[in-house]
This record gives sequence, structure tokens and C-alpha cells, in this order.
Amino acid sequence: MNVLASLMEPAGTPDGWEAYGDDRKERVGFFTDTSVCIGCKACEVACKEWNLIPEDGRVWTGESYDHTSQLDANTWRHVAFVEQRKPLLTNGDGAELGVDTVGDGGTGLRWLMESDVCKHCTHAACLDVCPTGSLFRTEFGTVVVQQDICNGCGYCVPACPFGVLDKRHLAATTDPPPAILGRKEDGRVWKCTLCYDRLKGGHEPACAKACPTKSIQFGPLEELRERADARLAKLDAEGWNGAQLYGRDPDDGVGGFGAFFLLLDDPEVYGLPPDPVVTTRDLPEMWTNMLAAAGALLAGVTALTLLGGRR
Amino acid sequence: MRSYYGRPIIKEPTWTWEIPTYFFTGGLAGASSVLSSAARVTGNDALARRALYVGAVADLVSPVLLISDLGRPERFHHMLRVVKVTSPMNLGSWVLLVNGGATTTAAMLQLLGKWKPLRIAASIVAALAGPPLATYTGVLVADTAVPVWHEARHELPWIFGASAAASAGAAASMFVHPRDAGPARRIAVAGVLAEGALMQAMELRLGTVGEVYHQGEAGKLSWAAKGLSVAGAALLATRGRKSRASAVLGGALVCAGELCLRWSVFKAGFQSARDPKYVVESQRQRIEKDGTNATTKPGENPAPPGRGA
Amino acid sequence: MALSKLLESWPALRQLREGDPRGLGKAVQSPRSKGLVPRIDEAEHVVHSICPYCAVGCGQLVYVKEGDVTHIEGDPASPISRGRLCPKGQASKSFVQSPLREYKVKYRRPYGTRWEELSLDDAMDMIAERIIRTRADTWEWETEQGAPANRTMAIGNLGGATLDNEENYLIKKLMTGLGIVQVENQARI
Amino acid sequence: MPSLGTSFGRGGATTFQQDLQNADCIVIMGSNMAENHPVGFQWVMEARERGAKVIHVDPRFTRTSAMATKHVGIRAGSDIAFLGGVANYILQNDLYFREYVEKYTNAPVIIDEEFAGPEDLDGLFSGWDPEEGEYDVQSWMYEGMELHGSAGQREEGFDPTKGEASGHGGHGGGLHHGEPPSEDETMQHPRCVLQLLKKHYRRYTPEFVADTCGCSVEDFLEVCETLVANSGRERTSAFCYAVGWTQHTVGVQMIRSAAVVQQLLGNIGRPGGGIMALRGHASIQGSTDIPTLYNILPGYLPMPHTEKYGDLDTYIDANTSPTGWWGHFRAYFVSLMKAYFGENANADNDFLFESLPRIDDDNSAYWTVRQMLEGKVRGYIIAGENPAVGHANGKAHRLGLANLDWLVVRDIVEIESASFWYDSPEVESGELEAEGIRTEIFFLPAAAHTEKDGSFTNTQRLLQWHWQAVEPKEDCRSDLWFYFHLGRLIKQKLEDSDEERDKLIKALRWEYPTHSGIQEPDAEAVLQEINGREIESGRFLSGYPELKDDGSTLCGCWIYCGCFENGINQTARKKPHWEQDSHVAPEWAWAWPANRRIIYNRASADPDGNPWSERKRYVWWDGDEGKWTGLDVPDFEEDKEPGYVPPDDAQAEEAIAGDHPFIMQADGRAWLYVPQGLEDGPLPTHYEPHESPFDNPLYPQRANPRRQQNEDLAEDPYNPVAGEPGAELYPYVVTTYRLTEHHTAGGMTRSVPFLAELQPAMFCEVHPDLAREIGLEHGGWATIYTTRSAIEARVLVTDRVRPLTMKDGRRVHQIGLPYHWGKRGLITGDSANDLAHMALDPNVHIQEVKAFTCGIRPGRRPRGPELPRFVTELRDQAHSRRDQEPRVEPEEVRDTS
Repeated sequence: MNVLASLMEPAGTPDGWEAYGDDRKERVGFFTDTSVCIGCKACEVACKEWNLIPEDGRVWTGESYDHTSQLDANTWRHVAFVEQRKPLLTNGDGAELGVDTVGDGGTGLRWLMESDVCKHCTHAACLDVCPTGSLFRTEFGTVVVQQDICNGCGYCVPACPFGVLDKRHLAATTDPPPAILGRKEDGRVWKCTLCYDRLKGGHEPACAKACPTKSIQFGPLEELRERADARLAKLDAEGWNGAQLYGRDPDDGVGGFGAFFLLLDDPEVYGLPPDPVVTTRDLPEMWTNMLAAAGALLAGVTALTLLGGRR
Repeated sequence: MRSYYGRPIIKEPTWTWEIPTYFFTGGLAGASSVLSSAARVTGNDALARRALYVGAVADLVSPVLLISDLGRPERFHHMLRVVKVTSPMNLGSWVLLVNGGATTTAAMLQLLGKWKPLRIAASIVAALAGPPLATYTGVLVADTAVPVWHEARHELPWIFGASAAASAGAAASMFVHPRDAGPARRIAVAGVLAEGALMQAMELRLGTVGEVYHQGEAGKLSWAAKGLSVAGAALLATRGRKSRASAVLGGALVCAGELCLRWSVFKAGFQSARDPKYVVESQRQRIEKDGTNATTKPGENPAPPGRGA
Repeated sequence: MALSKLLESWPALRQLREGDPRGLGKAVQSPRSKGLVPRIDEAEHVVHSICPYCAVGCGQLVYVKEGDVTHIEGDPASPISRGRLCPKGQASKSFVQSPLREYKVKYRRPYGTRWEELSLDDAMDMIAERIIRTRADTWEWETEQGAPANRTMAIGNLGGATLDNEENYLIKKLMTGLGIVQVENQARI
Repeated sequence: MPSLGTSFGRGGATTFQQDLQNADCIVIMGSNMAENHPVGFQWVMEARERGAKVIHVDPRFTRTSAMATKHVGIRAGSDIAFLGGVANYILQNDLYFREYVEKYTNAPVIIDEEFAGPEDLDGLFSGWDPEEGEYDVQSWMYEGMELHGSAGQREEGFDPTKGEASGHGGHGGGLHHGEPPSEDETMQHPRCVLQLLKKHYRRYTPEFVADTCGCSVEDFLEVCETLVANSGRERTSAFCYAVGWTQHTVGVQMIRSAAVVQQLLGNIGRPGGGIMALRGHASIQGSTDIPTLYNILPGYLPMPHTEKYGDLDTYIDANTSPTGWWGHFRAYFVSLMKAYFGENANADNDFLFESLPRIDDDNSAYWTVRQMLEGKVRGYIIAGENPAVGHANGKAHRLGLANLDWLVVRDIVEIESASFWYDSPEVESGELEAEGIRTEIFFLPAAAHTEKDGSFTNTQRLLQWHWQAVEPKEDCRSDLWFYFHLGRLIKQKLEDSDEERDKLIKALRWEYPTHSGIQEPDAEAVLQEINGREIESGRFLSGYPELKDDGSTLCGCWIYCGCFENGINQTARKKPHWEQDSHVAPEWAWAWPANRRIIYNRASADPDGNPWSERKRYVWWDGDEGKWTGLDVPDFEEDKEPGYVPPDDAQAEEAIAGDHPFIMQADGRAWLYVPQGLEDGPLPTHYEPHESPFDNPLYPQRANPRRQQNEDLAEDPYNPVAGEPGAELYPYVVTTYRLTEHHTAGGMTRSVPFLAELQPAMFCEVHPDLAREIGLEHGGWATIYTTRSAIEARVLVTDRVRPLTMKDGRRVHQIGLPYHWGKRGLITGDSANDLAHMALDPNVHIQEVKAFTCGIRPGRRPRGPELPRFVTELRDQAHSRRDQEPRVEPEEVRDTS
């Protein structure tokens, strides 16, 4: 399997991107800064309007103001709402300054909002495991599902460490399946394309364009990372409680996110994995292991047949 | 354990009943083609022929199962659009194509009793493609973000291999007269024993993540798997040689057991994906262990922006 | 010939020929993906508009093709909104194309139990008649105290905060001309 | 709004949203800006990123609070107490911006010795007439100032302008020609405004504020200190408010309180300062400027009144201020009549003034509903509004609609106001049934904004043109089309009528060019009429100074004059902001007046005309050029020197001194104290909401004595209040509001799939303690009830609505209710407004839905006939308890006149 190992590209470079050679465009992505997110959900709607995504059910969850609940085939931007009895700011010596000191003594209260999206991983599991080449790395370094190719095998769904991808069980809106099979549902896998078509036309993605407070920033990834570092330093200086970047570092388990975040608490609080790893990182080992098992099977069965009598 | 309203972090697979069933048929097909060729070498033609037919049938059923699970069945051929070393499902499709093609060809020629050399060649190809076919499905599930699958990546191919052998042996001993079925019974029994041991090893490694094998459907199925396969193996070992009926019953029990085993692994994955605790805890442990994580706290210096953009 | 074409287009071969051995990028890009064009670049014309919801007054760009709105997004040129929109403004296209939108006049006769169809012309004529009749029946030259009134108190008009200035202007002008003083709108509400 | 109008001279936001980025401190109060004006809120965030303090004072912790650097929770309806406290803090500690206050406000002016305030009169101002239940404002006047018109005229019923009419300044709030008011420059005179303020707010101590509002003394002081530290020469603070202030029985006075604070701090007319009124509808400012309101004509000219202004001259005289820009009232009015009636209106027939319809004191929407219930209204036209859900006490409205002869509803979708006859709570409960409803209903589908040309006036007085993108389909038509063709048809039908009453409508000038297959009127032609022309030459006017009172000019709305200058649609200017020099972007659309973006901006310079500081440079006097210049259009005569002193006989604007920036006011100054134009007092003073669990901590007078009530209206019963038996049945404070994901009554959002799914159900927000106390289950159902009705809602238990601790440690729970739901749409639910009452603010007749009382219990509401039974049983129980020992409202007995 060292063949495969040799194919692995240096950390931080998106798999499959090099091949574009001169057609390769600057790698772009999102920096979602939750410290300015007002939870308006314009991103959710902008995304649906542009990408003609079907409505996703009208369920009142009681989970603060979040009735979208998760990213899935019909929701490519999802705003999480977390109400905490925890102050927004802490001053130098750790003492806490609650933004809200309502009522009785008032423990600090804060309301975290975060617009989640596909991470467009540098090393993307969905991309690796897709058996048809429907999922592919674009010239912009993003990861996109090609709807004319996807055959709905669903392998990418459990492969994604963020639970971003999902199969659409609603009726097909574009190129519906042939009638003979009598299928009603779309049956393909959908996720954020980082507005691939808009990028090709030189427009910024719909969600970033709509965002009223520029919590969602779009741009060249390199630039966004610099901006994020500066932002983190500023918030730290201002004593923001729990400020941290998530997915900014190319050395993490997925080689850094193409769409990374500034969070105000640990990732799992927002429903994000604290240490996502691209499952195919272990694939060479798994292949070796499998060949061994296969060999053992061959040897074992043959041996047990040859040795010992016919009865 | 903190989470977002207890919602899952990763998605459950969208796969339906066809997939675990295919894990079984694929394994059966793969191991059978080995068994068939091996028997041929020892001149046990009865065993060879029956094993070949069993494999052929399993090989014919498998793609049907796979295709019917697709969201867009009419696009099944897109599987062969590419050759992706990073995609177990893609390579698996190629292997299934080769093994299935070879086995069915061999079986056809066997029936017609024609072109012996070609038949032999086909059997050899099938025998070589068989073991990968029987074991790659272990990698297929391990190569996901599902904790109970991914963390078991070392054992799963072996477990699936052993299970495949057991089912192939068991199936053969059902259709072959006991006087010719010795190898088949030995393989079945050995397979069941091996897989039992491997399962224990896996659960040992998994720790808390593995607890899903004792909960809900996965729990029930894994008990059924153990019960049925052990009972069947015992029956084959003790009375399989004398009584045809016991052989058939024993073989059936083992096959049923192996089917349950695949199902329990399958279901375990769903349960593991459903509860965010497994994702968070396994990752938090990893962070404790090797200090890696995806966050950058103030003061930490991440790699310079220059990289990876 | 066709066969070799087919082969050339086969991504499995392109993987090797296009230096994408793992088949993750260029080699597996479909012709459709390659030729993708954003909807807004295919619009026949783009119209400057203003969001109809709150009073922030965000600029909107309305993209039109074949007589239909194909997309609405923020107008970057606006110094107020700088191209940004809230969820409501962003949903403007779904608003003007709502599945519940009504396109036909509906008529309910007194004591009626169902909506009936009615042509727009007939409706306009009937409404004009109602106004004229009601006005004639209820005209007040003076109040009970004998103060000048020149009005009818039996007709009212409600609405305006979501309308254009020009529309409000015609409403107030017409109602004043008709002696209808109960003209009100959401500014109160 | 009269509050801004009487305080500064114009009834609009004093600044513009983009300028908020220059504020050093922003106080958001009575507004949930982040949720209801998210895109405007970007400018608050810009300020925050630049280090500005953002303070949110609100009963709830909202998405705005989450972005604020400080949130202070107060009891709904206690805002005047809070802001009075701020004023008191500033005054007691001499922290006001002395130079600004002395020169630019009426602080030095001495008030009539007859005047007495609530501190002396147990909560009433002098002049209270218990019979009429209103004030005689004579004693509120400046010393030596006389109301317009002679006493004789007053006997004929003459009154100074009030309500919306004063939304644009005090009009007649005039002085003797040229004569300055008596002043004390040292501001020491016991009857000068500053000293009166000191006395008035003396008792609004930090402790009083904490006891009344339920916040902590520390939080209150932090707000005061932050505001003061960020005001003055070098720094400025801004206020943002919305209907969280407007919708109270003291709404106008709440806004006035902010006006007082901002004047004391010297923040009006300066960059980063001002009061940003955040309107909720695309053209709500426009629909007040060019009113669809009963009591004013375009440009805030009062409608002729049955009891007042006998003939044209009396009317003109009563509304003309000899000093300030209201000095040209006749020109504004005559030009409007020329726009309305063309050659039919001329000097000989007094421009048809005497034929104009006349109003009573109150012909507002809520008054009309009463008339409907009494069967006095036969026909009603509704265009783009949904009273069945959007107005307080929805049931009264629906019953009213069911009592009409005919009803026209124009909307995009079939709203509740059109479907009430077969699909309303009353039909469900059996109180109404289709077979029994007389109302003949015409539902006419409307055209959307993408299907018509026209202009909206946004929250910062900015007229922005939107172009038609597509043709409306089938029967869909613009309201321009509807009203134009309706008028055309009516005039056609009355062509040969020689009825006296038809003279005016026949005289109405009603020719507008039309285009396209559907004969759509040309919206620009209408805007041209609004802008006005010189009749002789047809030349477009460039601004209201050009208007003539001899009938030689026509103008449909004098404050909009100039929006079509040089025949160019100024409102359609779309020059990108990046091609303009400053954030003011004067070449984007057109703002009234005269394209000024910050009004009263002469106040951004000191009395000598120099910027107060380099940091706050905006408009200043250029001595060399001899004119005012800066980033914005100066809101001052361009060449009037800072040192200009008006001669004694000066008239109109000539009478405004060079250091008096508030040019609409008779005295050229901002009014800390409003001698006339308001119904309920020259100074804001704390009153409890109409329905409140608390007594007034200051004086026996509990609520606004001047508030409008409907005691005699069966459909509008009230909950017992503080001190009354029966109040315990409705012990909680409830406040209603909007969510980002929806718009007002939901007519424009419940029908939109992508919005419906974001907030799919009606819910109530309650604190965990309340949930525990009465057994409400998170995610379950609750029934909320008042004497009007009962509704059900899903329960959202959250820390964001906290119980507050008042005087004597008494704890009060507040309940939050969004009001977007109704019976129609993709998502349906009960309407919060069904719970509300119709007691109103006396100045603008706005309902009090931001603070009233209710009861709440677990579980879904009763169904069918059980619902009204449930409500009435509780009500009767409450009222019978109350009637045993009814509370005596002081205003009914005391006579201070």
C-alpha cells in the first residue's frame, strides 16, 4: 500500500487539487466568526433561495430559536442557538463580567449563535470514499457533489466526521429518476457547494453575501486565516470568554477546514466534533490489514481442505 | 458529556437491509470460490461443484442487492466510472465484478460441461478474487466516521473473513453429502471459532465505544449470532459426519448465525452514530492521549497561514 | 470512432492521462460541472428594487428571465445595506412566488358560504357603485352640533405602511375628494 | 411622531442608520434592533467593533442583548422611570453639555407662572379638566407667549395643533411676532425650563429606578456613567428605539424622555448622535409624511376639524407660526390644494377649503372599529394590512368586519381579514357563522413590489425608488392601479351628477398617464405631482422655499418638494456608495427635507459655527466662503451667519437667530419642555401601563390620565389592576413582539416556505421559576388569557425572560409572546393580539401591546363554545371581585384647572 501512501499529498494541500495545474484557482473558503453572529438565519434562506433547495419541514423543536436542527440534504447552512448561564466576557484576572445581569444578582447570561456549514476539508473523507467520482475537488479547492453523477450509494454519509452530507428523501427537483423504477424520492446526496456556480461566475457565495454582520466571511483561505488570527487576538485582549478558532490549523485531523470558525466555547457545545479525523487517514493500514486477512482466508480454507480427510 | 441538545454529531448511514445481506452473500461467494478450487485440487469434485454453484448464486444475488440499495439504481454503472484506491466501495465493485464474472462463467461451463481449460482459468481467477471480496466489506464499514466501526478497523476484515469462511463451509455442508463434506464442516467450525475469538478481541479494544454490541438491536443480533453459529458448529462437529439431516440443520444454523453477525455489526454502527457521546468521548480521549485537536486557543501558534491555501 | 471517444471521456482513463491518479478532481469532473453558469449571469435584465419588509430600506437586485423573477439578492451599491439582506428580504422571491399567492378576484356575497368567481372589471364596477351608494345614503353636511362636516362616516380605508408613497398619495387624495375621513394605516398600529 | 416633532421640529429620525457607526455609545431601548432590523444593525456592530459601548435596556434578553456590551432588564412599561432617572443623574450632578443646552435648547426659557407639574398635583399637570378628561394647555406656555388666535377664537373651539399634526413641530407654538421668550441665560430662574426639569425629576433617584424598573442600582448607574462619558464635545451617543416605546399609553412621552436626555447631553444634530426611530414597515415613515391617516394632510398639515378653524384664514392663522419655517403654512396648504384640485381651486373660492371634509377629535382606526360594532360603518377598504391579526383585540376587529355591508380586501394572499367569515376563532367557537354574516366581500389580489414602480420612504426619511421587474399576473394589480381606476370609475359615474356633495370629487384633478396592457398609471407622474411645479411654466420645483401662497405653484407634499428637481427622479438615484466621498452618500436616493441626512446638523457646530471638535466634524460655517458647508446638506439657510440676530419685525425663518439650529421651531431651539403639541403633558412623567400589577410609586395618579379607554365597550373589557381585587387572576406582565424570521401579523411571511420553517409555531417565553411554580412543561402547551380572550402557545422555558424584583422585594414574572400567527398560511397558530386591549396613547391613538397583564396555565385552550365560556367566567369572577371595592381613579375626582 505504499503506492497509496506515495500518492498522499503534503499536509495542507487539498487532495486532487494539484491536477488542475494552470486551471487551478486560488483556494477559497469561509471564515464564520460567531462573535458577531446575530442568529438571523439569512444565510439559511439565502442558501435555499440560490440553490433551489426544497423546504425542510416545519417542526417546532423548543431548542432555543433553532428549528432547523442540523445540516442535511435540504439544509446547507444551519444556525445553532445555545443559551448559557455564563458571561460573555472575563477580565484579565479571570473574574467574570456578565453582559447580562438581569434580576436577582444575575449570573451572566449569553446566547451563542453559530452558522454551521460544510467544512470543505483539505482531506475530505466524503471525497475519498465516493465510488463514482460524483464528489470531486473543484479548481477552487472546494468539495462538490455532482448531481448528474451521484447514484445515491450513501457511502459519504457516514464517512463525514461532521455529519454534513445526507441523502435527499424528498421528490426530485432536477433531473428526476426514470419512471420505470417508480421511485418518488430524489435519492441523491446533497450538501453545500460553496456556490460552485456563483464562484465560476465570479460572485461570492449566497450566504456570505447575505450575512448582515459579516459573521460569514468569504475569501482566499490564506487571507481568511490571517484575518482569523488577528480577530482571535483582539477578542482575547477584550477578554471574550472561551474564544477559539476551529478548523483553522492545517495540521488538524482533516488538514484544516476550507470553511473554519471562531467559536466561543468548545466545538461539541455547538454539535461539532472536537477532533475530527479524515477516516481515510488510516486507509493504507486498513488495506494492508485486509490483504493479510484475505491471505489468511485463502490459506486457511485451502489448508483445511487439503489437510484432513474427505469425510 | 456536553452536546448540542443531545443531537447526533455524525449522520447514521442511509443503507437499508440489502447491505448487511450483501455482506453475507459477498462473503459466502468469496469464500465459496476458494473452497471450490481447493476441493478441486484434492479431487473432491462433488464438493468443488456444489461450492462453485453456491458461490455463483451468491455472486448473482449480490449485485442485485447492491443496486436495489442505491438512491439512483439506474446509475449503478457509475461505480465503474473510476478506479479509486481511496474508495473501498469502488474497489469492491471491481472485485465483485471480477469474482462474480469468473465464478458465474465457471459455473456455467461446469453445467454445460464444456471448455474445461477456460473453466479452470475462470475458477483460478475466482479463487484469487474471492478472499478480497469476502474481506473488503470489513474495510468498507471501518472506513467511516462511525466510532464503533472505525475503531474496529483492525479486526473487522478478519472477522468478516472468518465469518465468510464459516458461511461457505456451512453452506457447502448443507448441499454436499456428508461423505464428501469433511472439509466444508471443518472450515465452518474453524470459522465460527475464529470469529468468536476475534469478536472478543474487538470488543476488548473498543471499550465503551463497543458497548453498543450489548445494547438494542445490535445486542440482540450479536447474541443470536453467537448462539446460532455455535449451536450449528457444534451440531456439524458432533453429528454432521453421520446424519445428513444434522448436516443440513447445522449448516443452516451457522449460515443464519453469520447473517446475524453481519446484521449486528451493521446495526451497531447506527447506534454508535446516533449517540453523540461516542463521537465526543472517543475524540476527547484521543485529545488527552496525543494532544491533537481541531481548535486553536489564544496564544497557541497554529501553522503559518501560508500552508494549505 | 465513437467508441474511442467514449473511452477518452471515461474518467478511469482520464485519471491517468490528466495526472489525477486518485480520481479526486479534474479527471472526474463531469461536462455539466465544467460548463456550469450562475443563474444570475443568464438573466435577461436586472432591476434595482427595495426590500418590501421593514423600513431599513435594503437595496435589492431582481433578476428576470422570460418574464419571471429568477432570483432576488442584495444590491451591493446601497450605502445602507451594502448588498446584505435579512432572512425575510432574502426570501423575497419565495414571497412574490408564494404557493399561497392569490391571482384571481374572489367574491363572497352577503350571507354566502363560499367564495365565488368574479371578473376584475365587474368587481371594480361593483365597488365603485357601493361607494357611491353608501356615500349618498350617509352624507353628512353638518355634525349634530351643527358644525360643518362635508363627509360620510360610513366608509373607511385602512392600509398604507406597506404601500408606495405614490399609492398613499392617491388614497388620501381620492378619499378626501370623496369626503371619506376615516383613512388609517399601520403607522398607528 | 409628535414626540420628535414637538421636541425638534420634524417627525422623523434625526439621523441615518449608517451614521450609527460613528457613535461612541449606542443605547437601544424599546427596540430589538438585531432581530427586527438586522441589516441596519450592521452599523451598530461596526460601532461596537470600533470600541463603542452598546447598551440594550429591555424586558427580555434578545438577539440584540446578545450582541450588546451591556444588557439591563427592566419591567415592561417602566422606561420613563429609567430615562427620568438618567435625566436626574445628569441634572443633579451638573453633567449636561452646558453650552449646547444653553444655546440650542429651551432650557433658559421661563415658563408661565400658572404652570404646575405632577410633583405638585399628585401626578397631574396644571390645566386638567375632569369633565372633558383633557388638559387646557394655557398654563404650559412660555411666559409671555400666547397661543395663536385670540381668546375669542378659542371659544369657537380653537385649539393648538396636537397629535400627528404636531408630528411635525408645534406649528402654532408661536411667539409674538419677533418677540423672544423671556429667558434666564444663567438658567437659575426657578421657573426656567432647566430648573423645572431638575424639580420634576428630583425623585427619580437610582434607588427609585431600581425599585420601579426592577434593575440593580449598579446597572442603572453604569448606564448613566457610560452615556455621560460618551457625550460632549469629543464624543457622541445615539439612541435607537422602535415600537417597544411607541406601543404604550405613554408611548409618545417615552420617546420624549429620550429627546430630553439627548438634548441635555448635546447629542442631537451631530455625527454619531441623534435619535434613530426604527420603523417596522417599508414605507411607514412615508405613510405618515404622505399620510394615510385621518387627521393630517400631506406634509403634516392638519385636516380641517369640525369644531375648529372656521374658514381658510382662521385655519391658516391657527397653523402658521410667525417665526420659523411654519411661517409659510399658507404656501404649503395652497400648493396642496392646487395639486388636488388644479384650476378648480383658486383664491376666489378659498381654494375649496370650505368644501373639504372635516374630522372630529378621534376618527382613528380603533375609533372606527367601535363605529363598526355599533353598525355605523357600512363599507371598508383594506389594502396591505391585516387588522384581524395585527391590531390589538383581534376579536373586536373581526366582529366589526362581520358587521359591515361591504368589505374590500387587497393583499398578496388571502389574509385573516378576508377569511374571518368562515375561518376565525369566532367561527370555531360558534359566535359567528357564515350564514349569519351580512358582509359582502371582495378579495382583490395585489401586485408585489417587483411588479410595480414606486418609492418607499425608509426609517431615515430616505425616499428610495423601486423599479418594476415583471408584469403582475392575471388579476393582480398595484394599489396605484386600484385607486386610480376606482377614482376614474367613480368620477365617470358622477359626471352628470349635480348633487352638491359631488362637487368636490368632480373638482378633483385626476389625470395620470397610464402604460402597458393593464393601463397601469405612471407612478413617476404621481411623484412629479408630489414634488410640485410652477403652474405657469410647468417647471419642477427644487424645494419648499419656492412654494407660493397665491396659487401659482402646486405641490402634493411640501416636505417632499425637490424629490423630482430638474425633472429628474432624485429618489431613483443609485450611485454606488463606493463612488461617493463619505458615508453620507448624498447621491443615493433622496431624503426629506432637502436631501439632508442628519437634520438640525447646524448643531454639529458650536454657536460660532466651528465644529465642536475635530473628531465630531460634520457641518460648519466657512467664513471665507460666507456659507455653511460640510459632509451633509446644511439644515440651515446656507448663508445665514452664526452671529445673525433677527430684527424685531422678522418673520418666519428670518426670525431664527444664527445660533438656533432647530429651524422648524418657533424659537429655533430644541424643546426640553414642550409648551404645546402634546395631549398629556409638557414633560414625560412616569405612569403605569393601563393594565399593570403595580401602583404608581410616585403619586396616586396610577396611569396616564389622558389615555383613551373604552369603558363602555363590551368588546373591550379590562383586567383589574394593582390594588383592585380580581387583579390576582391576571398577575403576570405580558409583552408582545416580533421575531427576525417573521414580519408583523405574518401575512407576508407565513406564506413563505423558507420563513415558515424557521419559526413554525406560536410559542410563549417563560422563566424556569414561573414554569416550576405553575407546572408549565418545556415544549408542552400553555393557555394565556385576559378578559378579552384566551390563546394557546407552545412553551419555551428560558432564562432570557427573567422575573424582576421590585419595591419591597416584590417579584414579578414577565411573559413574552410573538404576535405573528393566525388562522391562515403554511403555519398557523393563535394570535397574541387577541389578548390585547384597545386603550390608547392620547396623542397618536396607538394601542398598548408592549405591556399589559394576563394569566397563564398549563395545557391547551378550551375548544369551540368552551373558549368564550372560559374567558367570560374568569372575567365575571374578576370583575365581580373588583366591583366590591373598586379602585377610585384620582383623575376622575380631582380638579386642578
